[in-house]
Amino acid sequence: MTVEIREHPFDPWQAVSEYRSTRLASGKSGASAVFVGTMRDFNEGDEVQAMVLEHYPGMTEQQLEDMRSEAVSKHGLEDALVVHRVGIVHPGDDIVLVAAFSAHRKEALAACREMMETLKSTAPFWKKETLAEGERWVERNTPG
Amino acid sequence: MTVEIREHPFDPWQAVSEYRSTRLASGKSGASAVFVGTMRDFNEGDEVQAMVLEHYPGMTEQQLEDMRSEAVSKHGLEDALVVHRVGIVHPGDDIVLVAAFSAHRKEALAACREMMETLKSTAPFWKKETLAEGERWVERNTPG
Amino acid sequence: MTINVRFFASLRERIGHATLTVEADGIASARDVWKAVSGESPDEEMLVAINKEYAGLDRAVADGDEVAFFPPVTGG
Amino acid sequence: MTINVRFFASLRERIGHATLTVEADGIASARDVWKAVSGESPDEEMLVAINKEYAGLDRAVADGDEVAFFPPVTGG
Repeated sequence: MTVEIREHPFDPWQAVSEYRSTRLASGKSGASAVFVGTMRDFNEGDEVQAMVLEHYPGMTEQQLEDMRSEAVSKHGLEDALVVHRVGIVHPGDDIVLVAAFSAHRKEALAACREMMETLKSTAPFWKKETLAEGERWVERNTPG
Repeated sequence: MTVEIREHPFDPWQAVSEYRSTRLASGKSGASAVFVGTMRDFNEGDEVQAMVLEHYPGMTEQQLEDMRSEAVSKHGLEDALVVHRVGIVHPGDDIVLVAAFSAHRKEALAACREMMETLKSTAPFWKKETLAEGERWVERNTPG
Repeated sequence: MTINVRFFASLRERIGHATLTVEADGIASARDVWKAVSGESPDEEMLVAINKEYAGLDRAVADGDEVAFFPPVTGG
Repeated sequence: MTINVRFFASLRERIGHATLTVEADGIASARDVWKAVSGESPDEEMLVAINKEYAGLDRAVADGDEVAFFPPVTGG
């Protein structure tokens, strides 16, 4: 499985390390480009205590899988890995991991960035923040 | 220390994970962009058995530190980490780790890519490959 | 004709349901489904998926389709 | 005037030394240093550092400077 939705905290660095050692042929991928998104304790000037991440089971996985396959094929990657948290998250929790593995750095870096932009603009996830004064939906993602 | 030259194999994912948990304030850096370069077992069509990585002690560290400080200041990063192997390396060994930590993904991704380009074009390191038929110097890096 | 309708995030809270079943004739498009469940015109930013794929509001719907409405996505 | 000269990678192998000390008058620039140690004109791609900072071949050198010559870098 190269696309995963996780309902519990995960360690993205361990996930990348394990994926590389168990799924990739040693000595083929010279370049690994990785992005990890982590919950911050502030947003739009307000302190955020927690957040609920909602998704659309079935559609979300399909969107991520399509995005991953397109990146692999467009950039000739060796492989790519996408992991995303759902459920209740707290500041400091990792939310998203996108990793691109390639022979050369140019393709890995471009694919990692493009997957993040696609994920942010099309993958069906929604964030609701818990502030000291109540809850609010995050209305849109900032462009990358 | 946020710039390190290592003479022995290191685990870049553990290094990032430890750096984040021990050196960064939890909940401030929403974005971590990481590039890891790993020795491949082939180059320019030939099988490579091992490689010696030479550097210029003193100058190399200074170049990496200047590069790191400029990236932090230009992109308003929370922090950045650079680790590079020297000495004898083998296929599958990790050679370079560049990590940019920022509030937002745009800055982290741009800084990570720019640091890699700067490192590849200006940091005084040289690679000599061991092939079945003998040794050869790598003459230049491919552009990113 | 039976359409299975799903709502997510702020639209789920606004409608007050995560799922609804619409059984009606005279429904041709996703836009018609939205009018049937909300009594309103869809707002410009609303996203639509039919059978878990993005679709335009004027895409035709068929008996048994799953039609989902949701606000701009905010993952990552 | 004393200049401490260093060579790296393929230039180290070509010169046959990692370090040399040049003691001579009439040396004004890094280019003069290279000519003194190699007897040749520098090739276009050669890189130069004076006191561990990149410098052009025509940069002036002073007594006690460390001048390094090396090929294009190939790290990362």
